[in-house]
Amino acid sequence: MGKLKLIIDGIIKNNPTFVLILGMCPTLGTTTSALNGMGMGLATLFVLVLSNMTISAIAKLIPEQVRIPSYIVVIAAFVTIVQLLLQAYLPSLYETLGIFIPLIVVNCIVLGRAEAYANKNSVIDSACDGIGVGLGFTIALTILGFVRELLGSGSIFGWKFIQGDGILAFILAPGAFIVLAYLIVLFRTVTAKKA
Amino acid sequence: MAVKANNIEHPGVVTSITNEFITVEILNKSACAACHAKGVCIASDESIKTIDIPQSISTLACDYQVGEEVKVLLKASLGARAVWITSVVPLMLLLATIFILTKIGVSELITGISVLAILAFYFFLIYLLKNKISKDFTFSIEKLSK
Amino acid sequence: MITTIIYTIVCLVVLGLLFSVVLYLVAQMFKVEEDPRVDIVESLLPGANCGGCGLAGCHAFAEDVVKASSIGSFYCPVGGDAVMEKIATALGQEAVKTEPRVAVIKCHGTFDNRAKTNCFDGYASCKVMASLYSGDTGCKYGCLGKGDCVSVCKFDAIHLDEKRGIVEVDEEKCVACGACVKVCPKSIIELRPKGPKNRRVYVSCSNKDKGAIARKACSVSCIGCGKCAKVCAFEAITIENNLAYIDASKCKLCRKCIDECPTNAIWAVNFPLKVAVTPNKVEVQNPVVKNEN
Amino acid sequence: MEYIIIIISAVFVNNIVLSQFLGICPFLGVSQKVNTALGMSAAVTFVMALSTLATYLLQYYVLVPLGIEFLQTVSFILVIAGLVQMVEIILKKISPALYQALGIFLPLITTNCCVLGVALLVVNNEFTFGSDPHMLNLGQSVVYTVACALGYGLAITLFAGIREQLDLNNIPKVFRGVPIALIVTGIMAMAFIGFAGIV
Amino acid sequence: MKRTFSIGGIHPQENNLSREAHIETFPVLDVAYISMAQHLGAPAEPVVQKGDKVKVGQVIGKPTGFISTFVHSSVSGTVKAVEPKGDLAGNPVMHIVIDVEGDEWCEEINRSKDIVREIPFSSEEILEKIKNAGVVGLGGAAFPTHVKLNPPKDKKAEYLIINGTECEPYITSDDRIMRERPDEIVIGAAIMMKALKVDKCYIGIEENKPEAIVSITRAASHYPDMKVVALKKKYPQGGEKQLIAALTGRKVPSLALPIEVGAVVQNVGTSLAVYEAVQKNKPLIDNVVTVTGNCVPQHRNFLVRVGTPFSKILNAIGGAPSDAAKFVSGGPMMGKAVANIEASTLKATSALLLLTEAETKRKEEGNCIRCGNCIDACPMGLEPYLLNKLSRIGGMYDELEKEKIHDCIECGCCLYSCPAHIPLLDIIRVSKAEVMNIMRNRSVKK
Amino acid sequence: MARLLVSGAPHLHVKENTQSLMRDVLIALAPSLLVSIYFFGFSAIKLVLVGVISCVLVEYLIQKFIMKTKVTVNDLSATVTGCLLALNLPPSSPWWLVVIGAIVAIGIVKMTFGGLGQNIFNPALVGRVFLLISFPTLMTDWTIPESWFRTDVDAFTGATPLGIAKEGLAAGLTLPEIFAANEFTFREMFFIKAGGSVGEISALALILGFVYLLIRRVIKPHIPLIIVGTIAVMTGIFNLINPEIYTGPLFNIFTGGVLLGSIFMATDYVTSPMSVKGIVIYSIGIGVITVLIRYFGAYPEGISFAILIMNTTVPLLNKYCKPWRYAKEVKNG
Amino acid sequence: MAKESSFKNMVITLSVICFICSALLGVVYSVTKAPIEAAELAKINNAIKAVVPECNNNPSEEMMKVEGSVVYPAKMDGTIVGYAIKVNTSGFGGPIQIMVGFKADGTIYNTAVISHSETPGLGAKISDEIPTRTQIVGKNPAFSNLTVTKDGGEIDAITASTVTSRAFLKGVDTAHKVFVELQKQQ
Ligand SMILES: Cc1cc2nc3c(=O)[nH]c(=O)nc-3n(C[C@H](O)[C@H](O)[C@H](O)COP(=O)(O)O)c2cc1C
Ligand SMILES: Cc1cc2nc3c(=O)[nH]c(=O)nc-3n(C[C@H](O)[C@H](O)[C@H](O)COP(=O)(O)O)c2cc1C
Ligand SMILES: Cc1cc2nc3c(=O)[nH]c(=O)nc-3n(C[C@H](O)[C@H](O)[C@H](O)COP(=O)(O)O)c2cc1C
Ligand SMILES: Cc1cc2nc3c(=O)[nH]c(=O)nc-3n(C[C@H](O)[C@H](O)[C@H](O)CO)c2cc1C
Ligand code: SF4
Ligand code: SF4
Ligand code: SF4
Ligand code: SF4
Ligand code: FES
Repeated sequence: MGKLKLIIDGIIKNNPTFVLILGMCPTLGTTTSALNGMGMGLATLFVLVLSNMTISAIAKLIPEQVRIPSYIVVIAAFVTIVQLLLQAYLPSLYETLGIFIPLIVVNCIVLGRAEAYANKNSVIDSACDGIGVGLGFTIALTILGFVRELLGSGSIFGWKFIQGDGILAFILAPGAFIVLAYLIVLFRTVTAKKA
Repeated sequence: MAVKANNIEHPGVVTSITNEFITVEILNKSACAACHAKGVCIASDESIKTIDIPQSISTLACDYQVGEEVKVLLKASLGARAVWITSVVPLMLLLATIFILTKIGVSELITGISVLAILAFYFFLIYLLKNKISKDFTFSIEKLSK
Repeated sequence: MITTIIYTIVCLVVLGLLFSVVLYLVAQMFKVEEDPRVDIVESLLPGANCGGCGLAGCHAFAEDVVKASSIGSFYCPVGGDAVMEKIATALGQEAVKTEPRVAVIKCHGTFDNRAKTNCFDGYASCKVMASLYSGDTGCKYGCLGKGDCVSVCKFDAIHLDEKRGIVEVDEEKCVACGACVKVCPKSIIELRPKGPKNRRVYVSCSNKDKGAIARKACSVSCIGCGKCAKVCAFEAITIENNLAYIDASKCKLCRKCIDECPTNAIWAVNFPLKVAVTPNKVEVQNPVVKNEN
Repeated sequence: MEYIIIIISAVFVNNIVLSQFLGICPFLGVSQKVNTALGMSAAVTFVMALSTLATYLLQYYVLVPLGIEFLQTVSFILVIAGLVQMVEIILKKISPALYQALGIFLPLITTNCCVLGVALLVVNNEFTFGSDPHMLNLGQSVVYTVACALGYGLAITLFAGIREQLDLNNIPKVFRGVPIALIVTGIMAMAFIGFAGIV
Repeated sequence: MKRTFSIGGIHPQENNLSREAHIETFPVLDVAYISMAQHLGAPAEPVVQKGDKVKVGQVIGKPTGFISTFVHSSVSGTVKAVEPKGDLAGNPVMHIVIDVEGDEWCEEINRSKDIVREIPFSSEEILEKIKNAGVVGLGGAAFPTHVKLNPPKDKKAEYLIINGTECEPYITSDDRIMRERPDEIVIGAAIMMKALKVDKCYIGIEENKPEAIVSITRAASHYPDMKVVALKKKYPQGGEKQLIAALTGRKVPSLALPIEVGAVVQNVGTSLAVYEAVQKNKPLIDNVVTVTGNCVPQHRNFLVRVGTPFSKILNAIGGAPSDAAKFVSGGPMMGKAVANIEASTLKATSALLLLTEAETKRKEEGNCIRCGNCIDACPMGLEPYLLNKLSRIGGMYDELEKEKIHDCIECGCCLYSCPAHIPLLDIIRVSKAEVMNIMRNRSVKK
Repeated sequence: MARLLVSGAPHLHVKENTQSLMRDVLIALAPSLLVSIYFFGFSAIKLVLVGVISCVLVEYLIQKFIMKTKVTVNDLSATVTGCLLALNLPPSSPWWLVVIGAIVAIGIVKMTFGGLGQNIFNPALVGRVFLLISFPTLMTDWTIPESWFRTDVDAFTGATPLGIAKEGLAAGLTLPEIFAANEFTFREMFFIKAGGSVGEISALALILGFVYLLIRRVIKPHIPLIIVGTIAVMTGIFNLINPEIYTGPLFNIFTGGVLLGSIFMATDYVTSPMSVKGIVIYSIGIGVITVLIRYFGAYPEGISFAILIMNTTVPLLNKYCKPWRYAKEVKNG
Repeated sequence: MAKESSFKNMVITLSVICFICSALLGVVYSVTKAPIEAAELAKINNAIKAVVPECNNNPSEEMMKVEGSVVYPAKMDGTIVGYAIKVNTSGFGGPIQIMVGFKADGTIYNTAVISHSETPGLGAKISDEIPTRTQIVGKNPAFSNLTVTKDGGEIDAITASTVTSRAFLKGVDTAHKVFVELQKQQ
């Protein structure tokens, strides 16, 4: 049960996008469609889980002063692995996500979880935390992508249900900011009511 | 009256008082200090820095106690000048060097290395001027008004 | 392929080496001593950032508590003793007990009790009103009823009764932060010990006028007649400037004074109805009791 | 001329915050006063220029010759992080007074997406000025970086001004903080679209 | 183009209904209530007791500090009580209550109407006489005149400015005295010039008082150093800093007194009081009070003894009209609303204005639409909308100080001109007091 | 006696209120509205009605049901926004376009900031720009709907002069060639011009509105005059340099939304600077950016963007451009 | 918690971590190298296949450079049936890379967009099957005016994206010039 709660906390109470407001660049930059958002989310999830596990395993061995750089190297290595794998097996996704894949390295979520959670907890717990937060991120990106795609191009996961264009502003930069703002407000009101 | 309008203030705590200096510790809030993500984000490490304030008529050691909270004041124009000396001028140097060297056809590697060398030289100059600078950059402290 | 791997390794290890040297130097330069206890203390605090402690918010409080040699002079009114105890344990110190307190309004000049003599037409703020004139009733000392205290209370503990024209404190919600005390231009609010079982006796009036004038202005004013002081066996009541004051530390809650007061200016709250000598009076005076009816 | 094009493009048309989505977290989170925003932009500009210089050299004189471009991400972040730390040590060493003044005046300069992001953009993207697309050379790279940083400075300074004004206003509760900041940024992005096509 | 000050200012409707009403002497009272807080600064201390007999002009209160002055009895009779009574705001202030018996004046007072031109006194003697007569500024602030006429040694006064602008709508008491007693005013000015040892004097009068301009110009023709200047109509031209700017173009710096630019400003009424004090030995015991308002059937200018209850004045015009909702002591822009009509007039009371609810009731406050009217109106170049916003947040004292809230002269132009009807000045006034307090504490500490 | 009213001074106040100011703006817009009704007939009426109703309704619903605050739609500010939004759209816009614009203008740009007076950006303009980037086709479709009053519909080409010039230049023509092919006459542009948004059809009507606003002292003349002046000077210089590709001052002032924008939208109290110094910088900025976008940008028309861009600088202008003050401190005073 | 820092253990730890990570990366890189190259090749090949008539050679192996552009000849049993010509052009948001396939007679067989950075929803439609692209199929640039209608040509632009459409057609034009050059060389 504890593990499940860890995961759910990551999705709701510590939702990186709607609550902690972290990792905004990929959140805004890659969510022109639900699929792109989901792809980015999953890539981050992958890095997050692996780096969380690795870091929780080696945390005890690392001297205080090189803590952060060591984490960075570990994370960067996993990011590069994701990069290579995507390039090899999902080249089109790799191209759409572009620069935001390598930027996972500096995504505050990944380092933040390493700092705040993984280096103090067991490997399994860290993995669950990674899964939870990663899922939270993925879900948020997918929703954001979904809304923007729906309004902006009038399609759902690439399936076009109206003729012609949607409200283009939503897939351009301004739409990203505005939709995210309203999603955060929505999330706040919904969770506030529950609490 | 009202000389304070153009100062930057920063809270600090007096950590030691000697015949010459009052040492104040300031909490250097990182950019993230005000940020919602603070606490999850690495960059938000707060580091503590100390500042030595020379005793003078306006800041008499006897007025202060170790542990007392004070405001550290710096003239706003000095803050801006510090930014000039540490960022804007070296940036200009960097750009100028690159331009000149590329214009006269030096290879990029050498250009890059010379830029670094020139910057090193610049900072060495500053190092030589260190005393003059520290004379200009004086801080003062003031008791909290409350 | 092997060369690539070797290059990779060499390149990264060199970078790593360089970086660790840099970091070593950094470590030598700044001995960062972020006191971890600050975070611990901050996590214990309620996080209301209300400033009730007199500091700039919860973080400032935590910093200062950790830095100080003893927590004796610190008190978080919101968290109360429970939190202070936790902080003390976290810092390995003894907590100092403070008696729980609550805000009381020393005025009961409702519309019924005190007639309006004029009508304030400016910005609805006690501060503004008090800066212009003494008030819109004959009483120069009473509640102005514009609710500055209401808007300053972070805990929604104080409310303006629109129908009666004065403010009332919800003692369940009040954490005795004292914000309202500071803001009231008429100095009507006092933080008083909650008292055993929340029972307390106090004078709900601030009028310093002579008896006749005070009485004319408000039917429940303290007229400074001194009867209560005389009847009090514990010397808890003093009269100054035509106004009685009950010292909570001396008051034994016998409530003799209540019967004695000719204007019903003394209040006793949270006493069981039956025991009260003049039940009607207590009932009328006590908003909490009234709610139960 | 190409420098002017690079600058206008990076500052106005493809502003890194408003249209490239880089460095959003500090942009939103650091609710600064206007004059610190200005100081911070200057400092960030220098750091970014230095970082690009270093990563450019790393890319073209180490990674490419050795055929290990895939190490970009790891090596760039290491170099950038190291550089930033080094600037600080040097400052501290050469003039404690300057260092202290900066410490009071500016918040710590942090590395974030935009430093790494721009370093990566510079070496990975092709740019077109008039004729065929090509990679930026050293001079252009640095100018591009500086322009990006200026764009960041412009956006964050305007934004800091707006924030200061919003602090005086009565924003509905649920919108306070990040949501209103996002909406402001969104509308700023909309306004900046007007520059589209200028270069 | 007539002269005026350059920044800010407004043009409220004039409504000088009482300008043709001659000054009438108000009937003798039966009871006078004389306040001890008649002037700016420390209140006077009573020197009579219950039961004492007093004459008109006898000292009944003595100064208690540097900025303070004497209070004289305005009636003759027996002291009935020395006790706190509500002032017009309802706040308790020490009063001397006198049961009036006859109208017996102190002997040294010269009650003849003759005009005495020679000034045989030295500067010091003049100041002494002014102080003993309890003269205060009648321009509104009631600042003890002898203090103002005695600038600090390191500041040199260059010229005297006589303030005959009377820029507020409705009030006509200064207009009337300028028309009816120009010679006395001019001699008063000459006395003050002598006291200040200056040889230049400007008399500023707004162009809507042509008769006053004519009569004062005629009276001043005896004195070559006096110059009467007609000014364009604009509120608040009567404010010291504005008047100095209009007349001399000099700008009194922030936080400084007029003497900083060499000016001393005195009201025409003050000038008259100085004349009477110095030439006639008459203390300041009466002054002209305009009683007017659109709802008032008769508009009057009364010469009223200090200590007359407002209710008595109302009786004299046949009682307050039923639609009068607000009684204002002073003009509509700066005057104080009377909360207690049993309060009595002070030395500097210049008018009793009756306004109907329709005229004066504040309209419902809306959101600030940033129209900038308040900024355009502010004669001190402040941004009232910003001061309002900063004040409402609370605790922004540093910012308020940076925005120069302490420069506000409380002229009310901002509140007057705001289309959103935001109670700007209500809020600014309170914050200003707080900021000034903080500044004062700070300078004391230094 | 009735209870005494008491308050701080002053005891008198101006008669104007927010509503009367807004009403004046509406009156000032009336001439343009009438001209466009004459020119476009029912569609002009329809657009304005839909704009006004939807803006007012959005504001009402948000205040009543979401924010649960006092409903202040009768201050008419939403009506002005709705009216200006509609006047800024092409006459052939479908009604739902206006509704979307209204939701953006009032819902996003005005109410989230706390309602009247608190917004940073001009609501009607953000509404328009949002539509412009969202529906580029519809928003640049200048076909003229049928009118009751005119029968010579075909005589008007629809496309805006600015658009024609821009397209022509893009296709490699020179200005003289374009002007020769399309008869733009000054007279036509001044009285009733071919093509353009609903409200910008007649310069004369807009100027009438301007004069009315000046007489009623609703706005100060600075902003419109400086904007138009800046545009005139800048385009004058460019036109002198190369008349083949840079259009001249008259053409630039009387085409597109310069007049509508500078008289009615750049002057919006809420989103323009407070001090005269600020206003000068703001207006020059708008002029310069407008010309830059028109000459070099992707859009033929730049004033909407220019105003929005300068809106972002307003807080800074307010901060650094203070009114003149008696501010000099006295030493040790 | 973490260990105390000393110069030695700092350097060692970081080096070891770098060593392990780089080794890991090296391995992953060697494993993915082939698939990545294959993916890139497949992309080109798919594009070529889409734009030239059926052939039985492997055009990407016979790639050549003409006038700075890359040309892939398509041969059926050794005779040239067409060319796939890769050209760069500059669109609204940056460079656009397209592949234009010509039949041997110079008519356009098909086109493909390899990469672009146009605005989603506007110029980005260029990579879909849209009139701007379908209209030119089967036409010979030598005989048709392949410019957008606004510029007097016969091709409909993508709505509200004339810039992109122009860029695309300019690319086609460039490719045709290369094609003409090729013809001359033979
Ligand atoms: C806003 C404002 C308006 C004033 N209007 C007048 C006026 O109309 N007439 C006048 O004599 N004094 C007016 N005063 C007072 C003058 O500033 C100044 O105090 C007075 O003229 C000094 O003379 P006194 O000391 O003799 O009163 C006004 C003050 C302020 C702040
Ligand atoms: C604390 C204080 C000290 C003053 N000292 C002097 C002074 O030394 N000399 C002087 O000419 N006026 C002095 N003034 C008077 C003011 O300049 C001014 O005339 C007075 O406040 C009335 O101005 P008003 O009627 O414009 O409001 C002083 C005022 C105050 C409040
Ligand atoms: C944010 C933005 C993105 C745009 N993206 C493109 C684009 O990718 N391709 C394009 O041809 N036009 C694009 N445009 C539109 C052109 O600027 C403009 O429509 C062009 O000048 C041609 O107009 P037309 O196609 O309606 O004739 C964009 C405009 C904006 C504001
Ligand atoms: C002179 C004047 C111009 C205005 N211009 C606009 C405008 O361009 N756009 C708009 O939405 N509202 C305008 N308004 C109405 C109002 O100020 C606007 O709705 C506020 O921005 C909403 O907070 C104007 C009002 C006035 C008095
Ligand atoms: S208690 Fe004080 S602050 Fe509260 S409403 Fe009454 S007067 Fe105002
Ligand atoms: S009622 Fe007063 S003391 Fe109690 S919580 Fe509220 S503000 Fe604090
Ligand atoms: S009352 Fe103060 S802020 Fe308002 S206009 Fe007058 S001087 Fe300016
Ligand atoms: S006059 Fe009123 S509405 Fe206009 S800016 Fe000033 S406070 Fe705001
Ligand atoms: S700054 Fe880019 S993700 Fe946080």
